[in-house]
Amino acid sequence: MADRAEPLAALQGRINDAAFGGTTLMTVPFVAQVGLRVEPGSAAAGRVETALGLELPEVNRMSESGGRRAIWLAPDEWLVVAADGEERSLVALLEEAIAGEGSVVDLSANRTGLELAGPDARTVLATCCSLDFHPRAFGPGQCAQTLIHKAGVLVEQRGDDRYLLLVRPSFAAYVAEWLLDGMLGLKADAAA
Amino acid sequence: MKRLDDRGRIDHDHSFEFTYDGRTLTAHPGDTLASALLANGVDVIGTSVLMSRPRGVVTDNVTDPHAFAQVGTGSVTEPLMRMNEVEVFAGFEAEGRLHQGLLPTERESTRFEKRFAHCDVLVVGAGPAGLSAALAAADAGSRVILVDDHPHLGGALLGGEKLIDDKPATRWVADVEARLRANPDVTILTRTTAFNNGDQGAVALMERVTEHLPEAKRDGRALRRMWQVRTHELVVATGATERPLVFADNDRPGVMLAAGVRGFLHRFGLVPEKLVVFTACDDAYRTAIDLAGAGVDVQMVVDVRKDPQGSLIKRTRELGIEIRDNAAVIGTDGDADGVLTAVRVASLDGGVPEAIACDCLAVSGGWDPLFDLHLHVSGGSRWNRKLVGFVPDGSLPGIRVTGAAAGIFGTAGCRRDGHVVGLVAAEATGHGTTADGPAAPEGHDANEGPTADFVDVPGTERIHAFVDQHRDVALAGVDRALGSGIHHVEHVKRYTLVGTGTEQGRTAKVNAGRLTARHFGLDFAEVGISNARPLAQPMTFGSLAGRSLGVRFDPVRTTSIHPWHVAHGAIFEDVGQWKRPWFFPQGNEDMDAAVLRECAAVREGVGMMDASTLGKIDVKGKDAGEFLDRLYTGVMSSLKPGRARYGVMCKADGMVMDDGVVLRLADDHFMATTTTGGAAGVLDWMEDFLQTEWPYLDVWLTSVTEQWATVAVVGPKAREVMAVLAPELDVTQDAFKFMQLEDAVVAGIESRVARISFSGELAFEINVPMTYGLALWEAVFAAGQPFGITPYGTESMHVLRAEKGYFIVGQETDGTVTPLDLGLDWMIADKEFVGRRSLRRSDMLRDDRKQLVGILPVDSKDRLPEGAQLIDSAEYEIPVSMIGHVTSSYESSAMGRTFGLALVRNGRNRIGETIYAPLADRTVAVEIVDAVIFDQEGARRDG
Amino acid sequence: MELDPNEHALHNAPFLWRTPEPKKSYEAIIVGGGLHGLATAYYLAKNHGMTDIAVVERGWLGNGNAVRNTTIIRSNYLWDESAAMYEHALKLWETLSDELDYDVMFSQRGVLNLAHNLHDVRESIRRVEANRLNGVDAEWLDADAVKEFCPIVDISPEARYPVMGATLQRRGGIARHDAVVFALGRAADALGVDLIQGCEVTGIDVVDGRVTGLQTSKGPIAAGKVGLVTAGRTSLLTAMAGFDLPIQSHPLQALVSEVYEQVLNCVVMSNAVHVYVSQAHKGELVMGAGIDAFNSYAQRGGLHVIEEQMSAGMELFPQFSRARVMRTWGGIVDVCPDASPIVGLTPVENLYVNCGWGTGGFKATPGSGWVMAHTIATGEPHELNRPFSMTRFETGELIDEHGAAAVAH
Amino acid sequence: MFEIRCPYCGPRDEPEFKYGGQAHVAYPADPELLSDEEWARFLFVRDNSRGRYAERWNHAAGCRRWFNVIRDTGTHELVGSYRVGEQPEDAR
Ligand SMILES: Cc1cc2nc3c(=O)[nH]c(=O)nc-3n(C[C@H](O)[C@H](O)[C@H](O)COP(=O)(O)OP(=O)(O)OC[C@H]3O[C@@H](n4cnc5c(N)ncnc54)[C@H](O)[C@@H]3O)c2cc1C
Ligand SMILES: NC(=O)c1ccc[n+]([C@@H]2O[C@H](COP(=O)([O-])OP(=O)(O)OC[C@H]3O[C@@H](n4cnc5c(N)ncnc54)[C@H](O)[C@@H]3O)[C@@H](O)[C@H]2O)c1
Ligand SMILES: Cc1cc2nc3c(=O)[nH]c(=O)nc-3n(C[C@H](O)[C@H](O)[C@H](O)COP(=O)(O)O)c2cc1C
Ligand SMILES: [Zn+2]
Repeated sequence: MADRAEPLAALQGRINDAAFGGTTLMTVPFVAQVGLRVEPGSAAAGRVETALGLELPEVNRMSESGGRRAIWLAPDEWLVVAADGEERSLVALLEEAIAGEGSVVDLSANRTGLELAGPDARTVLATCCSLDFHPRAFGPGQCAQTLIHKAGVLVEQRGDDRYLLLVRPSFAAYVAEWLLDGMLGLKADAAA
Repeated sequence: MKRLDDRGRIDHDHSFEFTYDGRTLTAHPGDTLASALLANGVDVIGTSVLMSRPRGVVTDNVTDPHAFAQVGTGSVTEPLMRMNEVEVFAGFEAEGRLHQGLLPTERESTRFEKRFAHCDVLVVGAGPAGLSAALAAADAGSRVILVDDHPHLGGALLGGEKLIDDKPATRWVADVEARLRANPDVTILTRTTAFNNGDQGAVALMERVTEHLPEAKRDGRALRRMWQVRTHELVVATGATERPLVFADNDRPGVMLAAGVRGFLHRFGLVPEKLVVFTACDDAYRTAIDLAGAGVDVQMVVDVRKDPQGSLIKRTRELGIEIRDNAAVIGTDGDADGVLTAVRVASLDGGVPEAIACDCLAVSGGWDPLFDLHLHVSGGSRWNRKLVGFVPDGSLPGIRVTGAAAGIFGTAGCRRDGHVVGLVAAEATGHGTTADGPAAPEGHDANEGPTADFVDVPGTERIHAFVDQHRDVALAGVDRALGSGIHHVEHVKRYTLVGTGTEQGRTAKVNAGRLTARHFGLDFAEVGISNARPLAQPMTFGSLAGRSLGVRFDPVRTTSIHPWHVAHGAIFEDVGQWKRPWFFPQGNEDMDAAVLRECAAVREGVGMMDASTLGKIDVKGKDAGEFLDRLYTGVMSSLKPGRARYGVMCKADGMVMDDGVVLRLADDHFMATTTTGGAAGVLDWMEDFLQTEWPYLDVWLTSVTEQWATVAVVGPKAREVMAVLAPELDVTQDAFKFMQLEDAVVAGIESRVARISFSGELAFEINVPMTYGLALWEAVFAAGQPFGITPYGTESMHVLRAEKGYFIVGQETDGTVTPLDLGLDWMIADKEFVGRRSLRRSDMLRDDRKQLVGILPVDSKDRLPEGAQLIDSAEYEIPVSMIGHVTSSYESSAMGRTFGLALVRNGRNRIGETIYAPLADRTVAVEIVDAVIFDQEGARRDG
Repeated sequence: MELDPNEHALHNAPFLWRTPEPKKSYEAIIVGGGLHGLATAYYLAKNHGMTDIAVVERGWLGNGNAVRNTTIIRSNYLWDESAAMYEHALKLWETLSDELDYDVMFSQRGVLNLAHNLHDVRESIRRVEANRLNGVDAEWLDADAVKEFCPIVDISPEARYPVMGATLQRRGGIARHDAVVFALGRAADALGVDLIQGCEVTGIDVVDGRVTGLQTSKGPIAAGKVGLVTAGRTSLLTAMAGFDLPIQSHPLQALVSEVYEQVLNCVVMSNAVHVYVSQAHKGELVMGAGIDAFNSYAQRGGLHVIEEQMSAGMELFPQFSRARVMRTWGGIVDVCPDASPIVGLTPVENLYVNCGWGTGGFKATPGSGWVMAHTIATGEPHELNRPFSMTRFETGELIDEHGAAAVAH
Repeated sequence: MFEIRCPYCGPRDEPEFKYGGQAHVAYPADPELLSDEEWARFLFVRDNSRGRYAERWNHAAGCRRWFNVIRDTGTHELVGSYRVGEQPEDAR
């Protein structure tokens, strides 16, 4: 197939240059993303879990196994993420598992990823996101759909000080602008 | 004032120069603008707002009614900065402007930041009460944020010589600070003002990050940072503020508040030569004592009370300071500049006034607890007669007021109460255990006597005895208001403007209220004071806007094809947050020329357009068809898989809400498209009905707007282009009909192709995952070259659809237009749908409703402005009855003339008639025609 | 120019109003001592000779939205019914200070409504054209003309939502909220109207479908006719009379800055960026925020609404960066589904209602009082308020002012 | 700025939510049976009382669920939230 466009290509240079004091921002390579809607606790949900080899996580959590992970979006909604190129097989697998009791939609192009990592990652987020990322309130394996100023994002904590933000492509530049600006301010603070 | 080398918290060893009113002055690190001016003998800092009277610094904090300056120059000049808050540095520039500041004339690039923060306990104020509360809560395990607006912690303890545990209070402060700083779950913010308290613990703070530093040392850091704190518990420990007394010429430079005078000594090492103290309470005696201790010649304490008692008074006597009780300062004298040279003191029982020379008069009328943050969320207050001050009344969930802010005026009481409040707050957040004893009651220290309920000196001359010194309101102004029949303090405020100045009458409002009560013989507790409102301190627009400016103000949404549009010179149109290509000018073309060319290309050859912004909703489930039937006016459940149908939906009131094409992908699977602007609203609308009205329907909705990019290939030669792009796909009319869908590989990309037309021409809409949008676009453009393919924008799209009489939501509709008005009777199926009932209301059945029609200006070159109104006759007089308006108006390349769409009363029955558009400069005759003007038979859509 | 509050002390203070206790009964009682209530009472006395009347006010005169609004006055509404009503009011404003012998500081400095996208432009021209044909002064300015008229507006094309033009009503402007309260109250009092403050209506007596009097915090008061002019609290009152209105009460916030030398010579409103701002006579910038979405009687809203306002303001007026928000507050606005008021008869005989002015009733003050007085005095709506009846919600004959001028202040 | 508890995601700041007016007002089962007056009541008349009020919110930036909140319209106290289908007594 033809080449795919990176939604943040135009900002890539600035994203690369934003790093300071071990805190970095990166664009994330393409991944397969599939939207799953199924009644939690139903037989269909059970079949999905078997097919994926992982438990569908509870509220605000992510579960992961064999290179695939399911991210909780809503009481009957998850985003299933897998390696790039797997979207077709994943859709087929899930379609079969739900057997008409729910919905499976390929959303691989519907969101793009940004990863923010490092000692000041939390503070960068605090410049534009109202969630509490203090370790007492949010930790690895946790996720949330929330706002970066006026844009919706799905935030997932991938490890200590490591956050993945999945964003609709048309909002990606906007979200990046906020993160870059937060980093700019903190970089100046760090230098002082 | 004079500087003592061994006093104050400034750095005596270093000094620097700064500029005030064009004069070069010196200051020490640690000086505020106010202290620096006093040290330089700048007694007159400016003139007052109405009477142009000379005014000087009154106190050492932000309640000062005069101490304002215009700071900085050019685009970074800031009006009305608090002289007691502003810290000076080398190169600092300011101008004395006590009112009516100047706004900069250009845009600035200063950085103002914001940050979100969360905690269990937020403590505002770091005096003895706040420090105690913060320590107790932190020790109990709570996440604590402690803020104070000063550079240093300690609050009132910095401005006095108190002892705590037999050591100087500042030692205790340092000790508590060290313990707090050692706790990783404690954040201490100094130079930070809590300025707004909202619901559920949303407290806003403003930190002055680099404001106290010279420009060269700011290094790209923010000047200020607003903190948006969400706290479980808020502890308000903001202390109390002193209020003045009212007497003739009480506004003279040199007349100050007593605690301010004391503060200037302890914080900045500043003292006058000769001091007189004038008070209604014990606390001011501390000023006499402390200044005497610093070697100042304290002439006298004038006390309005009869025979005051207590340890402070005793100590004052012991120091040999004369105390004149039952007496008052009845006037002041000044030099040529108006600066204080003497006060006139008289007994309250009458007698001959005595002049006493002095260069400073320290006044205290008592203390007002400061608890704005409690008032911001509609907290109550009550007058405490004993304290002669307002105290918070009632408690609000999650808010606790402590220390002087709660009317606890003794230091020991403040510490005790703060400690208990800190423990209780921690416990409320699930940390620690119940407090270990009772909190302290409101009131003075046991060794202090009661404050006198005293406002103005009896018999005072009215014109120059000021109640509100900032707004220049004297007793005479209040008299006048009260003489007019009004008696509510809010009316007094609004009549006199008392308390409406930039410091919001901190030193004036209580006195104004008491004068009002006394005038009418009312109980002050009933009369009260005028309403307090946020902000607790004024904050700049820029710092409240933070970084939400320009590109960060509102998202700019673009499709994946956008870079190509930019590279090819597109001019863009804002549609909601989206930027869409409006037209693609070639060479020196203006919009009209470009649009004529683009339209001609589509009608005669082939055009291409980026339609990716249309909303797309994936609708899945056994009941998907039934669900859509309930929302669209038409039937969707009868659609066959692989086919598409146009649909319109109404709001419950029957007015057109949105439209789009619905594709049936499988028995239980649809995709509904929406308008660009309507996408989010339609999904919300669908979810609302699905979740709350029909949760039993088996339907699942997913937004796929951004999953798919859409390129429309439009025009008689579209088939030929498609044949090149998708050799595998049979695009012949028989194989691929209008409103049919096919999965196909187009330009090597797996696509969903639909034959949908918004122009009346043969058209293919190719949908590919958004990431492939640009690749597809480029491939279409390349494949179309032999056929002269022409990219076109939204303007041409609008012309083409208008020629066909297709309406645009938001252009032909405005929330008052039903599907019937648009002539969509054929789309109203015989079944229930949301809004249907509304179409039966009497006003909807009137036959003179405005209906969508086409219009042709009789002069085929005359293009009407969109929005032009329509009337019945060529001759008219204003006001004239309007029968409709032009919703769309263009020049058509296909028809070689201008045309338009309009909503016209009873329009469909008037086809063929001539009506008029009365413009300011001409009246244009137009013929009413069918809305479908071009290709009425629909011959073109199959190519 | 501002009034020197002290200067007048040298003269005799002009008398504003008496403080009467309520009589046992009145021919008519107006509930609500806001501007519309005071204007109603004034015109009842002046135009209809009714002087056995009272205004009962739960707090102090003006304590509702009267003193909380951003004081924008204009009449350039889209629909004929609205334009007629507001233009009638604007004409009355033009002579009000003289008529009441009290300066209400009405300043016809011009009102700009900015357009930021093609949709705005189209709707603006539609409104300008409709206004002109209704005899309401209106002009369309392109971006350069906007800049000329109001030099501090940023019209640069780089702005997130560039200014594409604006409508201008030169006769529009501002007045001093508090002064209007004083002026109307004084005039009504002088004509014999009892202005009774601190008198909250707690019940409405209805006998056989007809109103006979009021229960109040100062005791029962009999009344031949009653007009409810209580803005955001109207639903609470109609509930006492046994019927509902299609009204929701929302917080609407506004703010003032500190006082600056004049920089803004007109009123600027923007729908897309959501700003409306003017500089009051004294020099403070007066700015309205967006409506808080929920309903509330708390007279306050969220700070985030103000923050958004500041960003929006800075987009249009970059030089306001160092202006300071001094005070914010909220009013309770009574919003109708079609953003137009309800003025007229009710299901209860002799009980009349005037409400639903929402975010934009200050400008209507004299016109609203005029037609309400007519309605109360004659028992029939005035020609101007006939379309603004409660029944329009049943027939569907709404006067939907959302579309064209959604910032309705 | 409210902090609203989404019954699914937990407490979040107000800008994540969309307001939906009075709760427990169902779309009429058979609108055609209603008189113009009854239909107008459904379309336009909602409770506008002072005090505890059951209202709808949608967690627009989060799980997109509609739910109900009991809020005091006089004090802004948020008493609790509960899911569609539950009754106010379920508010937590
Ligand atoms: C922030 C804000 C900005 C605005 N900006 C503008 C603008 O720029 N231009 C514009 O034209 N309009 C504006 N408005 C709208 C305008 O303020 C109102 O539409 C108008 O003031 C309402 O009319 P009123 O004076 O009768 O209401 P109010 O002044 O609210 O009067 C109602 C009175 O009824 C009293 N009352 C209520 N219940 C009882 C009871 N039970 N017993 C006795 N008395 C009772 C109240 O205390 C109150 O005094 C704005 C409103 C707000 C809140
Ligand atoms: N004897 C008297 O008459 C009398 C009267 C009042 C106070 N006092 C003395 O004053 C002290 C009061 O102690 P306390 O702890 O209650 O108060 P405090 O005055 O010591 O401390 C309050 C602190 O809060 C700061 N502050 C106020 N508003 C703020 C805001 N919005 N944001 C950030 N910071 C803010 C103040 O600048 C100050 O630093 C005691 O020592 C008491 O004895 C005595
Ligand atoms: C046009 C206008 C100008 C105002 N100017 C000032 C002002 O200069 N100073 C001030 O403190 N308040 C000013 N206010 C706000 C009032 O003090 C007050 O906040 C408002 O009338 C609402 O009343 P409340 O705050 O008591 O609820 C102004 C209000 C309006 C409507
Ligand atoms: Zn949620």
